Amino acid sequence: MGKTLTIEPISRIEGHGMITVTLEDDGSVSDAKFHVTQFRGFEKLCEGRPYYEMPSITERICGICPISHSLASGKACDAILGVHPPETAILLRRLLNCGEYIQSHALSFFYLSSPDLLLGMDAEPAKRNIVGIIEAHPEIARDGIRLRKIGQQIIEFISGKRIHPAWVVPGGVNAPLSAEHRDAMLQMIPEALAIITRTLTMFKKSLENYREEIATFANFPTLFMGMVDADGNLEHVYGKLRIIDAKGHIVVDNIDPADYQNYLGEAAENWTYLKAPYYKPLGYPEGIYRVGPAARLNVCNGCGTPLADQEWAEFRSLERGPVMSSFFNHYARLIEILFSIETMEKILADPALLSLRVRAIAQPNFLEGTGCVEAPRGTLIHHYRVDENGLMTWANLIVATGNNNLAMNRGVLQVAKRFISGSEEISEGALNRLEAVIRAFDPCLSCSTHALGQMPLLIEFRQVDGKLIRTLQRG
Amino acid sequence: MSHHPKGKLRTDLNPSRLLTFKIDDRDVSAREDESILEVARQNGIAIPTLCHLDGLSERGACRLCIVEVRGVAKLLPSCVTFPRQDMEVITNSERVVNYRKKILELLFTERNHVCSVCVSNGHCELQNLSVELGVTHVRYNYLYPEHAVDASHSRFSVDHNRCVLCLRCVRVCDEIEGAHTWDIMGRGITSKVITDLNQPWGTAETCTGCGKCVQVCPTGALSEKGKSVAEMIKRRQFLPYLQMMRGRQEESWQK
Amino acid sequence: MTLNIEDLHQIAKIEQDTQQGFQHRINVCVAAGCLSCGSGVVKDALAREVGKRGLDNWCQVKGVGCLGLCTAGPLIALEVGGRFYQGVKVADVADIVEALGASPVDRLLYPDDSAFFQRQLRIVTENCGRIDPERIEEYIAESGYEGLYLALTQMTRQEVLGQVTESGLRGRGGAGFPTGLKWTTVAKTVDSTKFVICNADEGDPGAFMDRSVLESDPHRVIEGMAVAGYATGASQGFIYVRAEYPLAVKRVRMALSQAERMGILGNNIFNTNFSFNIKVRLGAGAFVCGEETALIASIEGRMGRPRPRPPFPAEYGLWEHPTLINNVETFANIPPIIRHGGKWFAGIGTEKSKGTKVFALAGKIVNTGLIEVPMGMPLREIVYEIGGGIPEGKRFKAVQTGGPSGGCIPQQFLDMPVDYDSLMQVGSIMGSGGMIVMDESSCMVDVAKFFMEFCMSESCGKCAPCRVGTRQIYDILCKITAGGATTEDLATLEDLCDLVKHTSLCGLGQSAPNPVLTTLNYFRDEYLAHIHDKKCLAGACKTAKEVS
Amino acid sequence: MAKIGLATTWLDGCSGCHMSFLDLDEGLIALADKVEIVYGPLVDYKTFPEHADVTLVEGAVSSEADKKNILNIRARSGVLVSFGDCAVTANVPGMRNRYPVEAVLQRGYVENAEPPLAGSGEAAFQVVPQLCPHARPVHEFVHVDVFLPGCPPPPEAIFYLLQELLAGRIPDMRGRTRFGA
Amino acid sequence: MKEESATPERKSASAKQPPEDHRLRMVNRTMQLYRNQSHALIETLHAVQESFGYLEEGVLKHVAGTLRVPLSRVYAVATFYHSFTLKPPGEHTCVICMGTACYIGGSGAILGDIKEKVGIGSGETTPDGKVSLLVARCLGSCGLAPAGVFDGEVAGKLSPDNVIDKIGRWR
Repeated sequence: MGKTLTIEPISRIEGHGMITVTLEDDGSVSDAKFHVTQFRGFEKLCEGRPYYEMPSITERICGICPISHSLASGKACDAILGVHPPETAILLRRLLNCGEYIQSHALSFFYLSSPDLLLGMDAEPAKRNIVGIIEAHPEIARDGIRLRKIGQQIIEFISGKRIHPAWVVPGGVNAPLSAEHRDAMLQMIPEALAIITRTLTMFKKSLENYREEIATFANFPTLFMGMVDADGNLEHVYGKLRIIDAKGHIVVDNIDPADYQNYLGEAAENWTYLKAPYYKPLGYPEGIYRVGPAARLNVCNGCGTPLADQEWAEFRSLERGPVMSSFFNHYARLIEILFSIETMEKILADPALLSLRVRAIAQPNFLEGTGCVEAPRGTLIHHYRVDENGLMTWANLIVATGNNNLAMNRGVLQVAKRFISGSEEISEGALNRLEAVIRAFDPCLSCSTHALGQMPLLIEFRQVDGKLIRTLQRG
Repeated sequence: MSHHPKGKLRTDLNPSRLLTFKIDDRDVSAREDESILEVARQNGIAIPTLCHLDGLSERGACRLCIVEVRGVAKLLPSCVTFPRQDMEVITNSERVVNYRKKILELLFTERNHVCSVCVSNGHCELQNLSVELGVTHVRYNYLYPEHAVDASHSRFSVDHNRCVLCLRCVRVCDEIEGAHTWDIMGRGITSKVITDLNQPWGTAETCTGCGKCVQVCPTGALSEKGKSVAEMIKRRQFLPYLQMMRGRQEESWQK
Repeated sequence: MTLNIEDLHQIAKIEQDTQQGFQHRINVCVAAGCLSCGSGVVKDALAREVGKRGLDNWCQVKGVGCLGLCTAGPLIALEVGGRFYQGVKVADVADIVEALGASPVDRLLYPDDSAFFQRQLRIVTENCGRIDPERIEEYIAESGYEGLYLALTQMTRQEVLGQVTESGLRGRGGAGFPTGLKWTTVAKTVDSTKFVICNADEGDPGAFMDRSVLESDPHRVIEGMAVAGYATGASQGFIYVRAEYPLAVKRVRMALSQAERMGILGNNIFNTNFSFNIKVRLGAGAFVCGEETALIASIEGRMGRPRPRPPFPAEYGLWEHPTLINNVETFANIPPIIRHGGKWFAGIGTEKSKGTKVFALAGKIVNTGLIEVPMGMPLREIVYEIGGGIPEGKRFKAVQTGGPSGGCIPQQFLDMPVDYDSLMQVGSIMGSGGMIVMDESSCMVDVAKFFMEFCMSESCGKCAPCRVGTRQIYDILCKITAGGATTEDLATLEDLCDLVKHTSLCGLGQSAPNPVLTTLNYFRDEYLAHIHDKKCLAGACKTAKEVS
Repeated sequence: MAKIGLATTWLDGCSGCHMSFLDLDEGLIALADKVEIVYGPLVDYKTFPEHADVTLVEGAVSSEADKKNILNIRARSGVLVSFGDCAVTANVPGMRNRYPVEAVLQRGYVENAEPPLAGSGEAAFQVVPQLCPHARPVHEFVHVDVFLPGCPPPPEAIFYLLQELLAGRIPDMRGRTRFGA
Repeated sequence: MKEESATPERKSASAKQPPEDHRLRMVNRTMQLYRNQSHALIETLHAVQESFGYLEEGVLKHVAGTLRVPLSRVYAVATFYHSFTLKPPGEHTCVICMGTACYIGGSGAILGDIKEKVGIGSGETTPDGKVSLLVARCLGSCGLAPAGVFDGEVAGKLSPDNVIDKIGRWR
């Protein structure tokens, strides 16, 4: 008689999810699913709103990567206007994005995942959190807090507000940068570089300890997608999309994000509010692909900044082809922080940065527009249609985490099969690993469902017909 | 067209007569035809208002400017109440302050105000009043009515979700611009401001496109198109100026 | 043509003689209530029957205004012998004519000793059901327009004001403001143009006094207005009447043109230098237009939105001129006051509420209809004697007076005298005269909800507390009746009622919470039953619990 | 001095308020001495404790699960704080209230999906919680002790709130934050 | 809280109703009676409603122009008062009184039944255009509660059954 095991909520992720594992009579795993349990309906609720509110409305999809949403949205609005923002606006948008990458990746690594990495997957749950890190590794905790703060401060210097700043606008940005703020940012760079260098060294040293996880955290062949610049280097804001296969061969390159619908489909299932995008030519669900930090490092030819390029080379030497295990997202995240600090340094040196011309004014010239950026968690696409008056008639959002939905589900199954078997006694560590694989993707469920939420964890054993046999509660 | 009682036919008010009375225990003096609100403001005493705007006729409708007058059971709207000799006015008793808060909260429930994504965020009179009055939440249930944005005008848009029915737009259009493009349809909770025959603003033949309505609107209901969130800062310096200049022109025509 | 008193008397004499010429007079009620039961057909059939039998000179059949007992329609009064026939059908006509002068048709007979008629005192409705409202001569035959003649020819304006003041008459439209004081205020204003408005926009759902008076005796109102015009110095009057009362509109228009033709309205009335004209303005379905300033706005062709007072219309009214506004019943009281003197009127009623009051008695009561009683009559007498008590052996629960602005009066106040101040004391108001009786099957929360729905949709929307507050109160009442409310909701409800009452711009909003407040006061257990037990004690509401 | 037990939770919100809490930055380290986080997205407890001295609730009440949760949380919390605009006003999640749930799901899972969801609307979803017709503020469901509006509330306001609560006072948040801050 | 949208056949009206339209004659006469003064607006709208059965948009423009009242003001007045309707009525009209006496007498249940069995609420017309339902605040026929008006004829002592029956005979 089959049973189902439920883990809910998945904690230390940005969002609200649940895992169910279906067990055969002998206790072996037959299926595992990652459910996203809330939904907010941004694609509908923006209907009837003026397009120029969209950057601020969609910012509210996520409190962690609001900048990515406002950038994607701003770019979609640029397309509706049919304008190129002034050079300075583009510099500023990219600079803002650097701030976000630093804070968001710092959050993911230090606040959410470092408890697993530093205290161990099997550590006591009560300690397995940032407070536990503050107590056990105060210097690392402090580094994490500092680094995230630097990211948030950069955002604040540029846009005036750390979270939901309403600063990206159609045609550019809403205010220029002051010299004073630029200098303040310049001053933060050395500290940021020092922290990330320390952390990279520490992390690389500890890789040894995670053999099991590396082997099972979604370690399987898939396609990878990410944005690259004209030279094929890593790019987060202004670039084109590239898809490679599990061998590392380029499947498609130079995809104009506006054409995304030719390549990506989104499937809906009735057991989750998170849709499952797939690579269209391969169909559903065979068109499984991954996005995010590791995927980006997999698809690009290099980073294009000196320190990050060194780290990139080291990262890519982990495997012959693309790095397969999603566990390495943690690693890639640190490299991207380094890349962002270097990029920021470059932009801050640009004399055009302080120009007052930061906004192209226009009326809508097109009734449709698509904007795409790399959010910290992966490719983010905003696609809008407006009516003659500029009111939204339709929107489609493909969020970073959604892209990884199929891979996360397969990853959960992989971990379940490896760590759960036979007996009904399921170890704490096994349960935590089920969540940790999800954590490795750093899913932003507020983005993906455009929602968040939490429920107590229940492990439910159910017959195949759904009848509840037994409930275990953990906490 | 609002029939303002301060009109010339008000026979019981004598503009030349000066009187003294008390506002919040302070002795003040005023002309008989100055409203309590005007006198209070001249004396640096703030009374919250929403439908009142210097340069437009009074409606006495938002009820936020209510004050107590010693010896009078009813609360009186200070914008349309005139002082009498030795009157004692209290503008900030707990009673009136509580009522003001509740009225403001009712206004928040009436339409769909989402401050965070509003063009007027940070520059909104409704929002400012909530700060001024210490409203940190709305105790009544939100009504969530269905309202749309009309963006058919080439330069402006009206978002009925943010309208508080102060009718400043109606008044400025009628009294200052003289077009009377705006009015209010329906009644009660279903009231809504309209242009011409409740048609898309862009098709309203009477609209001169002057934009005065946009500038006097206290919230983000009326805004300039293309202004993003928090960017709509209203400019109203023209209003007292125009009111004065229109008066002057009238004189010169009569010559 | 200008009339003098001799002419008036002459007209009256001729009319009286004609009437006396008939041995029998059959008065058929042709007010809206009976008409809708088919009294028009009955009247025609009677006339035909009389004609067929060649009795035209012996028996008169005429349509008259409201006899009051609307439940019993179509109602017929035989003036000789004072009998009433109820529920008359065309088939009964032959029997009725046959029985004239003989013993009555027992099966149709309404017990004429019924307290319904005995206990009433008719001043305003003295002619209702007696005269043909479509003939001015009949009004004149009942001393009609004599008061106006007296006022114009033998009294100064001051004397007229004095008589009205002395009568102690208070406005019958709702708040009971002293009429003499209102008239005097308008009279004192210095303006060459003043107006008199008759508010006949009876919007209270459950009241039809004004309709009845206008349908049954329109000239009385015209006379009252003309007297008011003289006393206040106005030369133009308006009757603002509901478009929903087509019969009343028709009869008022007819009466106006008759009066104009006779020179009772127009220039130099009764050869004096007083001129007065009256125009009819149709309301268009807005309860709020009962409010003076809204009514004025409506006559000016605008939306009926009230404005803050002061200034009051008495100083600053229609087209910015001083304006006197009284309702139908108030004006209808004027002619007898002028004829008999203010002192006479002041002798009727109680110390602070003089005269009589017309009520529209309806709801769960045996005799529904229109009644007029002296002020101060105990409520019990009205309900149980005039009204005949509660039908079907059910238990009395409450009386609602004052419509949406009034309140529900419970059992314990049944012996209370009905006058302005007593009603006010128990939380209700006199209002225009709606009196709805409720029995045990009425849920008081549901009744409160009914009135709140009314106020919500009749709110003009100008001031925020009334516009939004009434909707919020209504929503909570719905939640309560549906069995989904909590005690916190009840607290919010009371809080909102207080807010709307004290901060609304006009009387509509200020009094809108009254039905809720009085029911909360006297029938709190019913609210609590809905909230705690999810149960409607009266069995009227479908709470969630009962539905499932 | 015993630490106070702080729980944080999110319903229908974007996590921005939690991020603003993290924006206390180094303040967090100081706070760790006085506050124990007994529940929340940053820690690994899976069930809400029997008692939390202070609970910060982010987000609007939007699904049947949210409703169930908030009642449970209220029962087990000392001071319940409505944390941010979504909790206080329903904010952006409330913008969906203009449309029927059916239409909202239709857009997401039928119009914008390929293959679309079989069946239609809400009924088609089996494992996930049902959506309420409206996303509504927390205090429309349970009693709330302190309101902390803002989108998100500024870290200074959060800091002040915690300081006051630590001092045993119910904070007066007037003037420290506002709707849409 | 559905908004009353501008009627779709916006342009057709004025073209379709040349001033010599016989239905306009009464409207014009009413306005002349008041010497085209603006305060005749409500009276004129009554006349329009009587001649046309509803307030036709083209006619509203004509009235606005003649009385020199702003268009928006005309629309405001037309929608403020319950007596006016901007939609053509159905072939037959059923008015149910919701005065207090009628409500106490059960007119609420009658409305509920009509909604359930005929599918129309107050102010609505059946899709076949046969029947319009209106609600009156008080017909003043409280003695006959619950009362209604069926194509101009007042009927008293209504019950859900006999109302549904009456409406059924129209369809």
